[in-house]
Amino acid sequence: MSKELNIWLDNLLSDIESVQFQRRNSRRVRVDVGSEALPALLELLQGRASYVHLSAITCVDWIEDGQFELVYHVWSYETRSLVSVHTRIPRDPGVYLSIYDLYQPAAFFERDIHEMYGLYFEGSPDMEKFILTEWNGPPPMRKDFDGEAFVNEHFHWEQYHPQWLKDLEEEGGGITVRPEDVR
Amino acid sequence: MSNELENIPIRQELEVLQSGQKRTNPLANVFDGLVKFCRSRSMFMLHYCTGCGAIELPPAMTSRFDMERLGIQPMVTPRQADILLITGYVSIKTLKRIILTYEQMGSPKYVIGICSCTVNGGMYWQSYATAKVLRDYLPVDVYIAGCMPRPEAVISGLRELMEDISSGRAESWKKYYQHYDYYLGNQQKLFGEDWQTPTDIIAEARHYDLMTEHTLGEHTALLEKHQKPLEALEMRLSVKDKQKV
Amino acid sequence: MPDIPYKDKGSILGPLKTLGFFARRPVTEPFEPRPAADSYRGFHVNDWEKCIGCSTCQKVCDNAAITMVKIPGLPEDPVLGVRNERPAIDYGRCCWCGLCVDICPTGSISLTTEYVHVCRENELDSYFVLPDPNGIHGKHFDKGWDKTADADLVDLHQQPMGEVEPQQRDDNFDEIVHGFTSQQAIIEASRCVQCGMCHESCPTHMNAPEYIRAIWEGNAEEAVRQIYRSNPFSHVCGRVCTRRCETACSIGRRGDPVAIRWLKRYAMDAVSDERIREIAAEGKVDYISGKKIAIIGAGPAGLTAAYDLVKKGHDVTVFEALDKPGGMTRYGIPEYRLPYDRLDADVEVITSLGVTIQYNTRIGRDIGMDVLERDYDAVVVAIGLQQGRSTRIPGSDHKQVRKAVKLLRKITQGKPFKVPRTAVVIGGGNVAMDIARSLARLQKQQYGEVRMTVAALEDFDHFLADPEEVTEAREEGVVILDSRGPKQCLVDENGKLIGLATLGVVSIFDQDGRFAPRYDDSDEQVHQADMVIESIGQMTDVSLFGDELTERLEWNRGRLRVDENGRTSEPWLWSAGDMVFGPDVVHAVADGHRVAAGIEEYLGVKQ
Amino acid sequence: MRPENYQAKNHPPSHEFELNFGPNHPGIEGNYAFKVKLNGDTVLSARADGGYLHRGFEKLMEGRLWIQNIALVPRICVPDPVPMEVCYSLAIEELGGLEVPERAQWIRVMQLEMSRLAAHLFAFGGHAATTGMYTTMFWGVADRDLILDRFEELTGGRVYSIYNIPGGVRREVPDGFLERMSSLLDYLESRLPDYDNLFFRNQVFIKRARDVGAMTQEQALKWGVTGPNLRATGLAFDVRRDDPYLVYDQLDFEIPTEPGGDALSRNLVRRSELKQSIRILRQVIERLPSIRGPIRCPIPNPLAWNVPAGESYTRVESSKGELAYYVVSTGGDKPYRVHVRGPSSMHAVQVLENLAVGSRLEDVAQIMFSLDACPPEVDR
Repeated sequence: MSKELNIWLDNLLSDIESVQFQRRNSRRVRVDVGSEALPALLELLQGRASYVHLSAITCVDWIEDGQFELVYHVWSYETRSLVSVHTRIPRDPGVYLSIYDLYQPAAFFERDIHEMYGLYFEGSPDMEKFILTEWNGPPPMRKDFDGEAFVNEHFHWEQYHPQWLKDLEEEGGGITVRPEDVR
Repeated sequence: MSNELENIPIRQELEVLQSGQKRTNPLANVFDGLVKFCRSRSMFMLHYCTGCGAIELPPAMTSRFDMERLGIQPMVTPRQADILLITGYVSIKTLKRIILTYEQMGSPKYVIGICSCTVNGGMYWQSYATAKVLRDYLPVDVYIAGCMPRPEAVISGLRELMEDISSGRAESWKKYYQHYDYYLGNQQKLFGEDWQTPTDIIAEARHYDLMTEHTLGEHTALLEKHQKPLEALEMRLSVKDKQKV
Repeated sequence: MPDIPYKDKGSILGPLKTLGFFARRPVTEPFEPRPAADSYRGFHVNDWEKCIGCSTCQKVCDNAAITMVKIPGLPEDPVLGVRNERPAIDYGRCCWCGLCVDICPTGSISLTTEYVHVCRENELDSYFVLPDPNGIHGKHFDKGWDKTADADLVDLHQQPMGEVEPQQRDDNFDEIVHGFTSQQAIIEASRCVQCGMCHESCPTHMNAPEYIRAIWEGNAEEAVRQIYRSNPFSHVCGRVCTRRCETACSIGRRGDPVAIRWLKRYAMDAVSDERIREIAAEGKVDYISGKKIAIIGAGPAGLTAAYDLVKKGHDVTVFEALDKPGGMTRYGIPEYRLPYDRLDADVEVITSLGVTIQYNTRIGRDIGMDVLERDYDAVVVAIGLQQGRSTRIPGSDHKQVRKAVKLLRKITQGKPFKVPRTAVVIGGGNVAMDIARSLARLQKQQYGEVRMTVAALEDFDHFLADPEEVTEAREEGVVILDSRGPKQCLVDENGKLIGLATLGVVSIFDQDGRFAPRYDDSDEQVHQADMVIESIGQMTDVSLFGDELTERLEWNRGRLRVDENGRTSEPWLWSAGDMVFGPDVVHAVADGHRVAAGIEEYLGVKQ
Repeated sequence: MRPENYQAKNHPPSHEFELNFGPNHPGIEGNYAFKVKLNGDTVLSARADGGYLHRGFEKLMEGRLWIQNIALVPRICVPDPVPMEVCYSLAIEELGGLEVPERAQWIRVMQLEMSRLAAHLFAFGGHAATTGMYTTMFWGVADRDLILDRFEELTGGRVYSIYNIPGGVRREVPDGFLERMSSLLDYLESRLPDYDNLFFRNQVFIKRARDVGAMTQEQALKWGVTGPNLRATGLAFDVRRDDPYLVYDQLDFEIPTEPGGDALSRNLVRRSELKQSIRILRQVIERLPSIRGPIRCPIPNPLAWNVPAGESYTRVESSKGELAYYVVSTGGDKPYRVHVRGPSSMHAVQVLENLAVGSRLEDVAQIMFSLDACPPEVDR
């Protein structure tokens, strides 16, 4: 049964314009779609093709392209296959449409992406901070936020000076390469 | 910065206190010893899982390794707890709660730092979200190495603490009052200048007669400056009326 | 299907069944920590005998927990690839993942079954530990997570290097080694752990970790740039280098070292000659200093010095007695190991920067040293070792007893000579292999069969020639005998050379380590030959200096005395290369750099 | 004390109030918090507050080598770390086109099921504790510890095994391990009736947990519920069977379901899964000796490993539900992006907020434990 459905889905997807479609294997399909067509495609997948489970929404920051890539992973319990719908939106201003009315779990993922990437979803029920409620810096998952620089600025490290090290330093030895230097 | 702290001399009289001040009444000495013994054998551990090391506490508490043999048992409120176990990394958000909790615990109180993360950042040394060196923010009595330490190691650490308590060496809680300015300074650096807690540590330090020249300083002055009517540390969330979908 | 029909009312007394547990043995463990499992990941120990301080553990540590600490008193030897550094571990960072154990090239570091460490706040320094064989508390605990073949993350095997089959190569001088494909090069480059031992052991301190990294990243041009930072003879070194780097390579401790030489060759071959010239010219100053420098000898040392000096804006002229550049790399190394067009490419890079080479100009004959002294600000003598040493055994003055270097030069120049039907080479170094294999090829071409014997003083365990050379020579039909000392060249009554008599070697060095071979007179063999080739070392022909200058210069055991910059006792005269250090291309290159730096400094002062 | 600071606020009399619940609260699993609005003791609405365990894993992983992250990933979910390692390794294997040897796949299945057993024992132990039945917790934790002993023997670590690496597993199974594992399974199986008597068929528990935090199958699908919680609403879905990975398609096991959708059903599903995990482990123990071969395919030097560019989405069934990794490589030596889709991120936020509405305050803890939400995995 699932094979027939797969063929049906392949035909369906190849017919739609502005959709690039790539079947990885019998359970994985990658679809690239323009940002304007994505909600309609998801609606189609959910309503017509039984992809009712939103597994995840992933955001990837392609800073060199000035774009955010959003990946919607939807799963069908019937055909037992997973469609990953990829779309790209400009990094600035970073606003996109929520799919909460199609998939309720989207609320969490969109909220997460909002606080980690600063990407705003219009129509999402809840854009309040969740994890980073006490964080005042920029959205940390953006590639232009340098976590290590932040750490070096705000924290210091334990300065060990055990006896054996003092002895070695007296003999002319001592620390040569600190771990932070090799990274 | 932690080196800074080591350079500050501990007040002379306190050293006398720590080394067991001679009391005139011989019964008092016996009584002091008894108190120390009892303290070391009835440690209530605050039930707060701050990090991943907490996963080894249930085995340590339950039948297999059975901490209750040592008189250690979990306690749910800070007011009645003696030991605060920092089980691993502390995110900045948790650190605030830890400090609140610590300040609410009644003296004498003991802090145990478990895992690598409490010492020098551990696995998460690159992370923007975790505090790295715990002893900048709180005085620590005993550290237990491991990532995470096995229940046996945890119990060894607790036994070490018991020994310290009965011999009168575990005095870190006094350090907090004596060097409050230092700890507060580090806390302010991390949480912002307007950081304050509901507990008035300076008044408590006066109460315990633990004021030193390091209790007050520029950071406590900053605290006074920013003082505002007390409110509980707020969860910055709004509760909406939501209908069951 | 539900296992428990929970709608059934279980007995209200069901939980009471657990009262039976009163009679059971308690599960509680005693207070004393239990012994951990056999492969437990506890605190570290490190075998200091095995550890070489390569700091690979530091690189793989994801928590930045490992600090390298220098320990005076431990052996340190760049040639062997040993540093006196050992890893120290910060248990405030460590997560006991054991990656340091799995990647350790030597297998020195391992984890034990010890897992309890408790300390107070003022003892926190005890979290910073220098693991030694005794463990963190000096108590014995069994080893836990240790290196096993399964867990080893180091790839111990080199990428196989393709070679022409013996049958196809034994009658011609085509290059034998194919070189890596780009795929192979990337895999081979990825074996490197970037410890930098090669950099330290290399005479000219090539930036091998950097160019290997660049090759791994697929950026051959960057690799060439890194190579040219320290070696303008990279086509040559990529083929015939003595590769001290591979001896020192930390991966070579337990397996094959990274094929650094072949990687260099790959990078040089992967970039076009024009592009290499552009890369080499980077960093050349855009002014003319007005200083004139003469260099005698267009070998690696002289040309390297010329390369450095011309990049500094000096006017450099190289005088070469023969008609082609390269010195010993051309006339000493057979073409099957180093094709002449690759050597020409290297030299072209240098000449394209503005170095003039005057060929067929023998100093001392065509131009006198006094002229150079007068006309140039500085003079470098880099004439190498062009004369073969003689064994001086009886009969060695026969005309069919030849010197290997001369014969090799003849073969390169294409001068005709009678190829012997049967020949014996005295010596066991790479030059001996070169001449034996070259002659073997000529024999095969002319007579269809190889009748070559090599009689070496050393035994196979201490052989001087590279093992690959020996293997390949054997594949080509050369017979190699070890522990044979030459006794006498045999000449028949007609004055014709008929062979060489050798004796078995008892020992080569005396008790003081001096060269004094002792032979077993009872073990004599006679090798039939119509030519005997002596290949036991080379020396310099210093006649070019002339009597007066030779008198003025200071000498040390027949070699020129030079200071640490390569300057002789004459302030304007420098000396570099094989004539100072003995035969080795990469040493010559290093020496060229050193002399160039010395001259640069001298010219600055002079100004 | 600063008495001048305390000012009584005048509020209009009301039965409605807001209550901070956690993070330092014994009824909370881990370090997690709620803000609940109550009328009397009935929850009007609840709001989850996470981030107390936030470490920024996804950011950290972008800054570390591919292989270094294997030490990092198990920390994402502390009670059930093995699926994290396996899922991450599977993602890299898919990207790098690595063929995992069959023996390694079987060893991985063995670990996954051991981890599931341990996590389930821990989960219903915790649930029992919230309803006051501490003996069950003591038993559950002590029996889990026996599994940890086997983990220690196999992998060298009790909780964080760090045993799976891209390409296979790190060590060969020790001698005699399978026999010891087998006797452990016998023991665990003999313990199941004890657990039934004490807990699952205990009328106190049944009465306490029935209809608490109930959801229908439609709701569960709508809210994105997965794992045992979804199976407790009657839908037999399991990634192991329906999107098979490793050698699960060669194994014979059932997918237990329960119709109720409440806290009781969720625990009963876990109880039945214990039996299925034991069944799978027995099959592995039987098959593993006959499967010979390497335990890891050759991988490049980890310090210089450029995983080919591409992206992969791999899913495994953890004890909490559907766990997925989305890994993007740009062909460098570090991941460009790793997204961890933890099952608890659904359960502990949206589902819990929804289920808490209308329940009583004392049941909130029970609901949370019955969903087996794992806060470190929500916070990452």
